[in-house]
Amino acid sequence: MAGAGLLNFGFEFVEIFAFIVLATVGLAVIFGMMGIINLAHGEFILVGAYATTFAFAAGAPLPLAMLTGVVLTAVYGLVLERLIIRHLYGRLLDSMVVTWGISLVMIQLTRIVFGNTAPGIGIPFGQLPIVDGPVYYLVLAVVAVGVLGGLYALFMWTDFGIRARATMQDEATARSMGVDTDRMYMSTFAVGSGLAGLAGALYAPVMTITPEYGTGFLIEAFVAVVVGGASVLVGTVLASGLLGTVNAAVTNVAGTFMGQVAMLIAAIVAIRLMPDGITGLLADWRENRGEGQ
Amino acid sequence: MSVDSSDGPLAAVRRPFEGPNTMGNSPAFWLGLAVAVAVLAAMPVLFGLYAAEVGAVFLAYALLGMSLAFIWGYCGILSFGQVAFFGVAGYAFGIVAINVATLTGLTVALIASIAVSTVFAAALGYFMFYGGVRDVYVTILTLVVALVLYTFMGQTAGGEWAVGDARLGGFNGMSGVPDLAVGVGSTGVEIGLLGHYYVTLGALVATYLGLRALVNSQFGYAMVATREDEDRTAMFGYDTTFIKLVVFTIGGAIAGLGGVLFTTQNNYVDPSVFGITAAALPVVWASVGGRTSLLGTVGAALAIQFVDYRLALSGSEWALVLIGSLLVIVVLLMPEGVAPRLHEYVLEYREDADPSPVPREPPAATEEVSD
Amino acid sequence: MFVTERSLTRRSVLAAGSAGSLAATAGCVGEGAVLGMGDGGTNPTAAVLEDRSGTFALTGTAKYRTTLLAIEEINRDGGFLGEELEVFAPDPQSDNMRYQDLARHAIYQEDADVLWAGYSSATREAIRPLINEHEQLYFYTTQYEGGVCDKTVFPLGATARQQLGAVVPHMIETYGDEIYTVAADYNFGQLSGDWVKIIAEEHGAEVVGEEYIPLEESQFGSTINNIQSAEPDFVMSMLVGQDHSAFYEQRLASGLTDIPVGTSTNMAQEREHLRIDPPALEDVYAGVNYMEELPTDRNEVFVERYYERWDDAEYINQEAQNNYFSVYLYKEAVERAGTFEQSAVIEALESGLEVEAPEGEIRLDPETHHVEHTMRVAHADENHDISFDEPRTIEPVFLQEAGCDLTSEAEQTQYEPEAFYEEA
Amino acid sequence: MATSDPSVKTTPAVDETGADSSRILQTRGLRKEFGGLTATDAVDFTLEEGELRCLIGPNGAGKSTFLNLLTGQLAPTAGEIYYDGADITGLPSHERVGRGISMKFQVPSVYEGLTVAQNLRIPLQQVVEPDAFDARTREILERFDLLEQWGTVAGELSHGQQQRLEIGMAMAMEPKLMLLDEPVAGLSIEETADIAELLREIADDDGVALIVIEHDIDFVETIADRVTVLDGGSIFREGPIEEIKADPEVKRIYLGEDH
Amino acid sequence: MLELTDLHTSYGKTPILRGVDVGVDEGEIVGIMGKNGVGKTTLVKAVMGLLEVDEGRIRFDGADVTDEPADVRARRGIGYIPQGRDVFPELTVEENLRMGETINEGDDRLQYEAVYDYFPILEERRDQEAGTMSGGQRQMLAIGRALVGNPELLLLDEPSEGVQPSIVQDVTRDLKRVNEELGTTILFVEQNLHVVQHLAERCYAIDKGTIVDELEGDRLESREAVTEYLAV
Repeated sequence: MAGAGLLNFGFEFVEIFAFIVLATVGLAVIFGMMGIINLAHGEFILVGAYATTFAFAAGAPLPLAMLTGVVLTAVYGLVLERLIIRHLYGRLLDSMVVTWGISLVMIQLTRIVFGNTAPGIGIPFGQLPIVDGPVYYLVLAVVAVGVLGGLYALFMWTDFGIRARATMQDEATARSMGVDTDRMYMSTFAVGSGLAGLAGALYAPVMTITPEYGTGFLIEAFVAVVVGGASVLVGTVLASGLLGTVNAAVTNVAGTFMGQVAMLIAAIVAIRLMPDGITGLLADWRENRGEGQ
Repeated sequence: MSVDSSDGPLAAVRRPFEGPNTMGNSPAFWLGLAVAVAVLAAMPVLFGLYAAEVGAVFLAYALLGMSLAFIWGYCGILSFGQVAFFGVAGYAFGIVAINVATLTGLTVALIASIAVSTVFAAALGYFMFYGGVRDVYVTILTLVVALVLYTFMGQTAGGEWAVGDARLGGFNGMSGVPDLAVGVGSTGVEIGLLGHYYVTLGALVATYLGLRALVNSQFGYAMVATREDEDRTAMFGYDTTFIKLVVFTIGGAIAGLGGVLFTTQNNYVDPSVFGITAAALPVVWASVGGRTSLLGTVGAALAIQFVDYRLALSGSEWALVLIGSLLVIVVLLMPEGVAPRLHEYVLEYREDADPSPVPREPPAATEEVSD
Repeated sequence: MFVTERSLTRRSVLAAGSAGSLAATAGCVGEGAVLGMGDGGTNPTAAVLEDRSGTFALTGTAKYRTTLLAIEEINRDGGFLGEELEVFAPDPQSDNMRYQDLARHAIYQEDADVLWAGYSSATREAIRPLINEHEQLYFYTTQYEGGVCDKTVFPLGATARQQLGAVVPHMIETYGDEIYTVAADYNFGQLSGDWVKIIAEEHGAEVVGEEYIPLEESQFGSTINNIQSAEPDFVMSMLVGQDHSAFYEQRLASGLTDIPVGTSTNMAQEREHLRIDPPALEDVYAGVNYMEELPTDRNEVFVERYYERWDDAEYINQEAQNNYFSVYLYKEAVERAGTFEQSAVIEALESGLEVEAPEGEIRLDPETHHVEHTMRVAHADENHDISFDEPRTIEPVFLQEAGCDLTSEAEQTQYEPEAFYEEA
Repeated sequence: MATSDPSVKTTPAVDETGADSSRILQTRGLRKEFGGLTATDAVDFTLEEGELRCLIGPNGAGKSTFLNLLTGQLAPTAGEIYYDGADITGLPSHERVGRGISMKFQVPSVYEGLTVAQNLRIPLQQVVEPDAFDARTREILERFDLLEQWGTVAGELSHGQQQRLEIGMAMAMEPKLMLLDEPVAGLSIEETADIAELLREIADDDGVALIVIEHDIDFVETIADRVTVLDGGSIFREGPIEEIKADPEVKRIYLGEDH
Repeated sequence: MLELTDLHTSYGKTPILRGVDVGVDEGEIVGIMGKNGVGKTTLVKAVMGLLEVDEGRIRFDGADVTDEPADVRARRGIGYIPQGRDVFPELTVEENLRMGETINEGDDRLQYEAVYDYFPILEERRDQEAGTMSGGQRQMLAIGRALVGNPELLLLDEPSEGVQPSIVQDVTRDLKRVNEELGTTILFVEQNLHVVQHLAERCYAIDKGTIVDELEGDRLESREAVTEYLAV
């Protein structure tokens, strides 16, 4: 019994962890790299979900449909960046207000154009033995880890990654090193958008798709980004781990509602204890150890 | 600034409410304001009880908006959870008032509910500011607090979630909240529909004047200095953390006042006051109206809610699209908001009109009109 | 979107005029009391506040449309007391604050003679203070937790007692006596959960597990685990809203379809059986007073007329049918009263009216203002095809037991089962 | 006095009480480490009332760190600071300011969004009654030659005007000790001369003690009573400007001569 | 090769450069000396394209580059070494060097390994985060990073700032070597006497935003002549 309970807890943790990671990474890239708080993040996810579900309904195989979702969201993000977002660099709070406006418009336009529901996609892959959850959740977890790994590789190993990080650290110097920083921002935003689209695509089979679909991701994403702090990858992983553990543990003991409340309260406490997020704390700690300058 | 006798005795009355921290320090401005208040006061006379009922709700929103303009525009604290104080005060009033629905009880309820929102704001402010939480983290933290309340109040449907006779009521909300009343024992007044409108209008005007006096006081300068550059201000001997705490607490009290007036108008409060849409509204008003202008934010709150209302009445599904687009456009084109931009135009116009300007000569107070 | 030609005429012109002049003050001048807001007098007006956007648009849109359809039909066939009923039908956007504003507008500015409004209980409760204050005749048509005993309110949807009273006994009889309840974590869900316990007790069955799910939750992993380890004979689902409908897909993916599900909420309202690919809702049993698939002649005529009027419509849910027949109920009452005067109409409604509804014969219970519905259990098979068992008439017994008699005492209460049944 | 032989590296004798009344400021063994790096090391520094001291030294010598330790923006790793007879080592910035220490930053940091008068009001209301604001403002602006700019938004002032405004704001606090970090950086020759005259006045007429960090040796020569040379976080030399200028070691480390 | 004519820039309403004329020939090492705050950094940034120019033209290799953004100028062959410690602190040494590759994607770029030849210390620390190195090492890294792009013109903003005197000498020597071996033209601004006298072949003096003198040969070697324009 204890073994099964532990297994259930493990499965639940995996499920929640994957959800938070996938909901968060896109937002984290955009916030961490560009200092834009994208309150329309949920609606970027929405774009991914709609593109996926309509591509699937039109007969595309699921992986292709999901790819469509990711690509369309990235393109959508690119267009939005050129039209609106690029005027908001360095205006953190304004970026919140404007993207909230964008979110309002997108939800309602989706409703006007597509109606209140979208065709559903069944959950693929069937069920797991022992814990009796969908296999698909494990797939999601694998993808989540894969995304983190991929992002790590992208930002640490490729020229693009080095340039993007350089731009983030010191735009003027990066520019003088021949980096077209405008294009860097543009492509970073597109990457962030694409990741949001990926979350939408991956959860399209699991969650019912409605114009309000995106809001289901928003809170977890926000809380995780803020708790995580400025460092995109480390922050996302640690925050998702922390919040996922709290949520899964409390859910297991006291039900879904208490799990959610506990997670939010954990977030409040975490922000209070670590005003610059987990990675801010890590940086301080490292500096105190004498590694800093 | 200085008492300049040229405006007669009225100048002395105006004096505490004027200063460079507020726009609109001229006789023309005050005349305009008086006319605007008179027009608002005449609404129920002209248009009947309906205007009073709907108008009171808008005015309560305006108070909420003003509370945000005050803390954001004057002290640089963007709270995305201003509705938390608004809603908490509403619930607090309901709990006390439902249990003791006597004149005394209702008076206590009024005081208690504002006290609750004030203490709540003070506690949250202490928790944040003394913990070094700053900037955007304050914004998100306050939003999360509102969302926790939303989630929590939403599941309080069961009978066990009751304080005395007052059921919290879950998503269905708390109904049967009595009207506002003031008095002790059997002497006092119950405030009816029409009365409620005037009480709300009075509260709005009084709060506005109070805040104007405050922001033009010594403390107001300290607030503005803290907004402009917190570290530097500390170097002039100000305890900026404490200043932020006080400002945040006052903001919570005003939002709470708005919440009580809102709840007693509707005789009802539900968790949606804590929801993300409600939470965003004050930010929208302040952004559009101009967060450094109390009156601009009030105007934006009234105008946006009114337009929104008309669009809803028309049955148009484009209402939200319009509101959202408006927000994007205003913030992109007028980052500082509508009222400050208008103010600039007025100043320019005045300079143009006067060919030999002695620009802002000391120490006569600047004459300007706005809002 | 302007809804009908009729509602377009005067009001939209006004709205356009005042929305154009954004200034708050200028806007109001168009239609004041002193300045001759000329709405009183002429035709009688119905206010129809149903969501066409926001969370409840999925059900609200059809509710709005059937109401319009019924009013248009009656207007065409000689009207209400020979007069055309005008319609005031803005979109409340599933927003309770907006409902309050619009209800106020309907009462003051439109002088509404009758009001249809809202899907959720929260909406009903949000506007009830206004309704009470102005003694407004109000039809609330959603199936709901029950217990509202209010002089001017007519909650015509089936109550939890009626819906669960149809499906729970059927499930116990067919599958066994161990029940696991999964319900939305708010008033309706919690009270429905109480009703399941009460009815189970009455039929010698037992609730072995209970879980209440937050409204915005769409991840059911832990719930499904818990159900599986409790091994009930069947699940009772009172899940609500589109986020919750993900339960069925996850049920399929977790192999939970071998445990049948009884429900009072799903299929008949948000057409999960059509929105979700089969066989996710295999062996789901819903206690309903109406579903579009109902194979009666009367219903087929109704469905045909509906799709003729609204060619892009998607589904007629249970509540939409309730709206439809309640318009006819209102017409009967107006004619019996001989006036649109609201207290007289309420009196007429309390005289024991009966109408032919698409679901069948229905009777309004004078004391409780509720309806004796023709209840059925609808079953979805592996292709999501619907079949129905025998209809039975269920009275709104709970309020009768609670002693609600609005004909003799004008109350404004909502009774809850826990005061009357210890099982709750 | 701290030392009689300025050509020798000085470690002023520490008063046992730590509170010699003629010394406005005294530090003992002041050290600040960042991570593994020692920015300021064992600084024993004394300043007499009304003295104008210049602090010079190569980049990275710890001048700014030393100043920040005095204002309380940084907390020392070790050592004490005595001011006006009291130990202020643990006091927060705003309380030190309350006791009469005032600071002018390296980069002019006036409140750019506020007018000149509003800028002045912020320090003024800390020390005088509201009735006196206008009079004091006028007085200060006249003295700093900014009266014309009364209503101008500070962000629109020229560099030199901003520097003057900032010194004016520091003076409005009626300080006993004023710390200035490169007050003439980027100023024209005339502006530099103005500031030099002002600072001398502040020391001589107002009796305010000043510590000025400055690179411009001509400027230092014009204003300083004495000069302290910092190097590698410690006091390297201290004495009258002529002696410092003539010191071959100072030439070596600071003038960048061949070695 | 580089020609600045009547260059004006300002910060807000405050003029910083008030008409600067400077010319640099191919292969030269030219210094611009002046005290703190006379506009040296502004001048370098204007040449690099990191600041907007109010008036005047900048010509490089015969082309008018006044209105081009910095990244385009960088790809034309202007390398820039910002003041003091301006490396990307959270990138490793090697990543910082690889940033240099973005300047010049052609065949004539230096392999970043070649930089290790000039600055062996960088190879030892290749995987260390740049922000954790000493001022002198970071200065070398900044120079090395610019060299990877094999620029025709190297701009240096106070290479001696925040650097130990002995390192200053090393840096001076290395820069001369770069100039000789790679033929890179060098333009630097400086207030350090040692660097000015040992690195520059020709030197402008700047004060209050204008060029006030030009020194060569004997005058450049004379301590008195030079210190007149420096801070000390």
